[in-house]
Amino acid sequence: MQLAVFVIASAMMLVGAVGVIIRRNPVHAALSLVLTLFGVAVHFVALEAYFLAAVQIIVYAGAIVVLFLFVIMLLGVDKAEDLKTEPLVAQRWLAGVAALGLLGLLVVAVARGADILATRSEGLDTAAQNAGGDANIQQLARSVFGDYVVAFELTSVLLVVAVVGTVMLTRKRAAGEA
Amino acid sequence: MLAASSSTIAFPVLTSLVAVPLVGAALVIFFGRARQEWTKLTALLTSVTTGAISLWVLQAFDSSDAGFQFVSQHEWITAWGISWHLGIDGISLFLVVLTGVLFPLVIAGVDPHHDERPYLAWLLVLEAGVMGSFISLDLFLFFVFFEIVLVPMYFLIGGWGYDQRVYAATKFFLFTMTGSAFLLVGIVATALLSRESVGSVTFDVVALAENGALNVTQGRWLFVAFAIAFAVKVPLFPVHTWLPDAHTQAPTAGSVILAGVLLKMGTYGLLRFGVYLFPEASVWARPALYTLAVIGIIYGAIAATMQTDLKRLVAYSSVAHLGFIVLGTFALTDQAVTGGVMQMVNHGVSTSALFLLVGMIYERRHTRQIAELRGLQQVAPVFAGFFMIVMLSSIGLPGLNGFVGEFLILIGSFDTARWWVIVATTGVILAALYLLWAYQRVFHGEVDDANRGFADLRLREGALLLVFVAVIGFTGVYPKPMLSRIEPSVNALIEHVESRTDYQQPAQGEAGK
Amino acid sequence: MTDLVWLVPFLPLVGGLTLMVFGARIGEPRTGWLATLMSASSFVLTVLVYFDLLGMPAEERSHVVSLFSWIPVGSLQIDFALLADPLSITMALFVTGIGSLIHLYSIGYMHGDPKFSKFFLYLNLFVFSMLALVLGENLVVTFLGWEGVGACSYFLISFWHTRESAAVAGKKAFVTNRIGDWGVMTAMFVAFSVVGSVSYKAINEAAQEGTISRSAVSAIAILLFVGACGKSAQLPLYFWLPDAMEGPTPVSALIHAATMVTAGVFLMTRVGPVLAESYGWVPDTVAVVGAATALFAATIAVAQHDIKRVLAYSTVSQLGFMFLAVGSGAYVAAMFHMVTHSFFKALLFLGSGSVIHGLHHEQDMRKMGALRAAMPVTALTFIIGWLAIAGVPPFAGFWSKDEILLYVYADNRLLYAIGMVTALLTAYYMTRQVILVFFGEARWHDASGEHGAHGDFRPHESPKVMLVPLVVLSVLSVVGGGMQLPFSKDLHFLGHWLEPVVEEAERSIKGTWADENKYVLLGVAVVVALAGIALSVAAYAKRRLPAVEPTVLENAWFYDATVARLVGGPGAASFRGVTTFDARVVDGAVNGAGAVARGLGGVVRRSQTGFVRAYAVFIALGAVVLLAWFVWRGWLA
Amino acid sequence: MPEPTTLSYLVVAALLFVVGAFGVMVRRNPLVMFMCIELMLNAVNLSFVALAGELTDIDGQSLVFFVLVVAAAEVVVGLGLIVAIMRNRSSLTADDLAELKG
Repeated sequence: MQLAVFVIASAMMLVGAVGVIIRRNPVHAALSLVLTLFGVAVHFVALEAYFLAAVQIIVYAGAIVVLFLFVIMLLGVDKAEDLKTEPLVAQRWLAGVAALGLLGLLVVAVARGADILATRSEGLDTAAQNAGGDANIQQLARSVFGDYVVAFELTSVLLVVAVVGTVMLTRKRAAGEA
Repeated sequence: MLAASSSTIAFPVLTSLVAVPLVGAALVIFFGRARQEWTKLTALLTSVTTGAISLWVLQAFDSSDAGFQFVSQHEWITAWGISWHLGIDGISLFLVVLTGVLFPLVIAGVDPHHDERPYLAWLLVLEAGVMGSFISLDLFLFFVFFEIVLVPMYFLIGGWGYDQRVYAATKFFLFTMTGSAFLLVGIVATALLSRESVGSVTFDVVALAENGALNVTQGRWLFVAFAIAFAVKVPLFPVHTWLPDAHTQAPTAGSVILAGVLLKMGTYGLLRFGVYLFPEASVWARPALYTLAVIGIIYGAIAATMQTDLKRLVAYSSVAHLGFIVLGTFALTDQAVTGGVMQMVNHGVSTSALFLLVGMIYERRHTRQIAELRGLQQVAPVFAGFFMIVMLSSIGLPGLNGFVGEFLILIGSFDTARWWVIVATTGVILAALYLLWAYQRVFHGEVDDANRGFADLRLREGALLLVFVAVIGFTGVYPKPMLSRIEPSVNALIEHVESRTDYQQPAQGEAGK
Repeated sequence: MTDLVWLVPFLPLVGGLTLMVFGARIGEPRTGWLATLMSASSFVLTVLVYFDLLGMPAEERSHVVSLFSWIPVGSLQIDFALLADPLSITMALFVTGIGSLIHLYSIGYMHGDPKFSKFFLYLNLFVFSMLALVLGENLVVTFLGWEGVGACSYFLISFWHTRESAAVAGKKAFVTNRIGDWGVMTAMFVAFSVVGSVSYKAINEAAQEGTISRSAVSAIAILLFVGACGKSAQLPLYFWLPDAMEGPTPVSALIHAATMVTAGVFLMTRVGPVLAESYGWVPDTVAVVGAATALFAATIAVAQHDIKRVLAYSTVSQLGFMFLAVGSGAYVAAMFHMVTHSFFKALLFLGSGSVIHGLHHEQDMRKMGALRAAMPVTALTFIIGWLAIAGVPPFAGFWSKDEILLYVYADNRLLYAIGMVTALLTAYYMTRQVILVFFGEARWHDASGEHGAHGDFRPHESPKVMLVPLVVLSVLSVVGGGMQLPFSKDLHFLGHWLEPVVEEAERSIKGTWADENKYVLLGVAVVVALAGIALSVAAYAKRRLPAVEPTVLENAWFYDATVARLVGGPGAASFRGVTTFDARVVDGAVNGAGAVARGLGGVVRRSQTGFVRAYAVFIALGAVVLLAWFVWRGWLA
Repeated sequence: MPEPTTLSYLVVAALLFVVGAFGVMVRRNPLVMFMCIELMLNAVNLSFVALAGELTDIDGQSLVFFVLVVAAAEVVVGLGLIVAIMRNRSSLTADDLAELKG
């Protein structure tokens, strides 16, 4: 059962990801992104990170992607991008090398790390065993509002700055003001 | 954080020496915009205040005390043993006074051609930096001030200089920064390597010098790092080439400050940090430094002789004069080191005055080329008279200040650096050659049409120069008050070296009396 | 009274400083009178001190007046101290005396010069410096005066600085003197190093007591002699003095004949014990250099046309005589000759100045002649000076020159012969000068065309203010020999007076052939002098002999020209080489480093395409490399 | 049926990350590039969560929370920039913005 969920979620996720990079129309790319985000959310549920799964859906799929779509509509840049040509010399070639190298090395690193992981813990669902359903949210709350409260408060500042900054950036300037 | 600790007197005199000009700079920048007409007055008042404080220090200085006086020490970065530690002794006293007096004179006597406000602010920041460098007793603090000085100087040269100002400013900055890199490494390494012997990590100069026990190899490497930084600043051959460019391109005030006090940060650093922190290495490195110093003396003088630009000529003469100071510093005898310290001040006074005079020539004629000037003595006899007095001081005529320092350096160094001294003394001949030759070409001869309109000294210029000439005359005739304040500290320093190495100051005339 | 000896140099200093500040306001001629007054008061004071010292027992005639501690550092304690003893007071007497006369003379000579008051400022400062030089208790105070007179000499030589030649001559004098100063400074260093003091007393005592090594003593002596060569214009550093004649004539008289140039002789006398205790080659060197200079300069004087240059070379030659005496150990004779020489040479210079003044600044003797009638007083006094320098008894120069030659004979016959030849030449060229200027036919009518601007051109006698000094000096030139007559020991007034300071050389020659036959030598000297005069008369007055004036002598053996060529050629080239080296190699390395950095930057900057995606690829590749490194390291572990 | 292990989650995350990185490198539309960055962030989030479970340490999940917030802020600013730039230009690809060319 878990394997099935894993395989389906991974497939959603990767298909969406590939969709993002190969769809020429940005609207389509954004919709593919939603697919990926859902896949990731499913993985989160499987990993018993219920709160993050919810946030993933609400914030990412709900807010961020909508924002993307808004901007696309607002600017009218939904023209298809020509993916056949590549103006930068050797860009794709190098990108491929980098991507494949990255992938190979990451997989090797993960594989080598497997033994270490095995020695450190018995299984995947230990957290769930200890606490059960709601426990995840409680633990997360204790961590975020306890250990990391300063960082948490700083994120609020960050968000405010981001919002104010964006408003300043995008507002229409009055004539003569530069 | 800044808890008052071992401050010996209630009013933080030395801190105020740094703080007052900084406050002045802030006032000039922030309030000068609204009140243009007060800008200069503000700058002048703050620099005069600083000067007055420095003179008060001079008056209150206890000449019988060889140690640091007016010490002010506050914790700053406790984890690294960095403190706000200021103090003054006979070695730094007159440099502080020189700085305190020179700045108001320059601010009062020389006007910039444009943008008065930032110009004055930079000058005041410069004053704070220079003051801080001379009174810091914490390596870290010293480094901060030492570096701060670069910034205003860079902008003064680059912003108010002459045709090639950007090239000169960049060259000055890069040269000094390169030296500073060595200095920073040296400072950090000194603090860390002395951790064992001192007990904790500290940047305190006194603690490091008195308790630090570096082994021979460490001491020598670190000394070399310090020496490179200061050699650039002095400047010693072969890292001197920034000086002629910087001097020539800087505005008059910049040249005056550069020659008057900035170069002394190098020689002062060699003495305060080089010799004091690394006695063994200083004794070890003496032959090399003597050689560089003597090369500087002869080489600078020869190069000065062939210059066609008056400012460059004076700049090269600085290379020669500072060679004498370095020679004296490392000769490590009472007379030589005292003479070296005194010569720092003397050179500051007479070379500043020379730059002022050359600046005045430029103001009138818009050229510094010797070939374009002629017969000025005929049309401006008073100007020529002042130039002559200052020049003779620079040549080292007995009875004027230059002689006392030079003579003490040479006579004191004779026992420890005999052959170098014999060669260095020929520099005295060359000094007469290049200065008199320049004087002859500029002031003598029949005046031509281009120079006929050369105006004689104005009242303000005369008053300014009179201060310099008075100092030149007084210290030349009666240097004792100065010497008696410098000597105890120098003596203590040499004893410090003697107690830590097998070097012993030679006793004169043992065969005699 | 001796305690007030500090007033002696102080008064002229005050005069000088007053003139420096208020000179322009006081104006001509009061500045001249003020300066003269200062110098004269100083002379009076010196006379008082002289009598004070005279009243003391001989061995107590040495009085140190310490004014203040000048340069005290550790073991080096230099006081600003003056020493009043027979030697210094002798010097001070004739410095202030002749100085005052020349001040007086200058009031007339400089009349109308726009820089009148400045002239007296320099003159007063000069007298101060010269007094500091002779009265100094230690080498450093002397050095103060030594450099001070050098500087004043520089100011005064280039007094008419709009003339290029005057400016060059002044600089040349100062720089050449500085070469000598190198010696004096180094001597001070050695003295401090081995004696621990720079006072004359300590150095002389250390030398006499043998507490310092003989090589050190010799080093001090020879180094001081280097200084003396510079200041007293001896070979090889003599060449500045003839050029120094560019200065106004009173300056030539005061500085370049009577006082400053004798400073070297004074210094060697002052440290006589040091010279005596050095290795034998040191005094020998002094004597040989002196003799060589005497002869060398005398030959040149024979062919000069400029009235002042003749006297200048003559001064060099006479100074050579003094060094010859010092080198032979005859300090008293040297001092004696110094004093008499200052009388008659000042007289001759002032006389020539009077002639130049009368001829509206004509200095070429070929354009003079028969001035005896137009300027009777000048002519008469000049003739007295001529007789004195030529060595005709009983004029002053005869006695002093004879005294020197006596000791030289005892010391070395070859040097005596050189001295005799010089004496012959001296008589010859001085007679030539007197004939060319005052006798024969008047050649100055030809010159009147060149002086059209002056209007009616007639040689005229100088004003009284100029003639009084001439008369006083000519009297001194006549009777000056009286201070040291060879006939009896009782007549050695100068010798006795200097006795406490300078040992009379009498003892060293006692019983030699020279001592016993000194009247024979005296006779020889008279014959030689008369022979010189006769030769000159035959050549220039009677025209029986051809006038020998070869070009090589006229050009001073091309010595000056050679030096000038060396300095201007290889010297300047090497200086230029160093400067080029500085600009190309040292600074070139710096700029080269900058250029290399810039070049590298030019290469590297191409990677900065500005395309975000390209940067992304760089980042990714960097990540690959980093990751590879981690993985590889993990493999090793 | 075998259970999916942490290892498999990490491999999938690596795949997602590489796809995102490749996208940033080859796509020219800045909006799509932003999306690709989101893909990479998601890949990292996934591995954080997986490892949090493996190591029974809730901090892994806390970090994801912060990453989410920062990602949101970044998108806001990034999109704001794009809007500001697009005002003056009709069309835009990342290659048109080469002002930093050395």
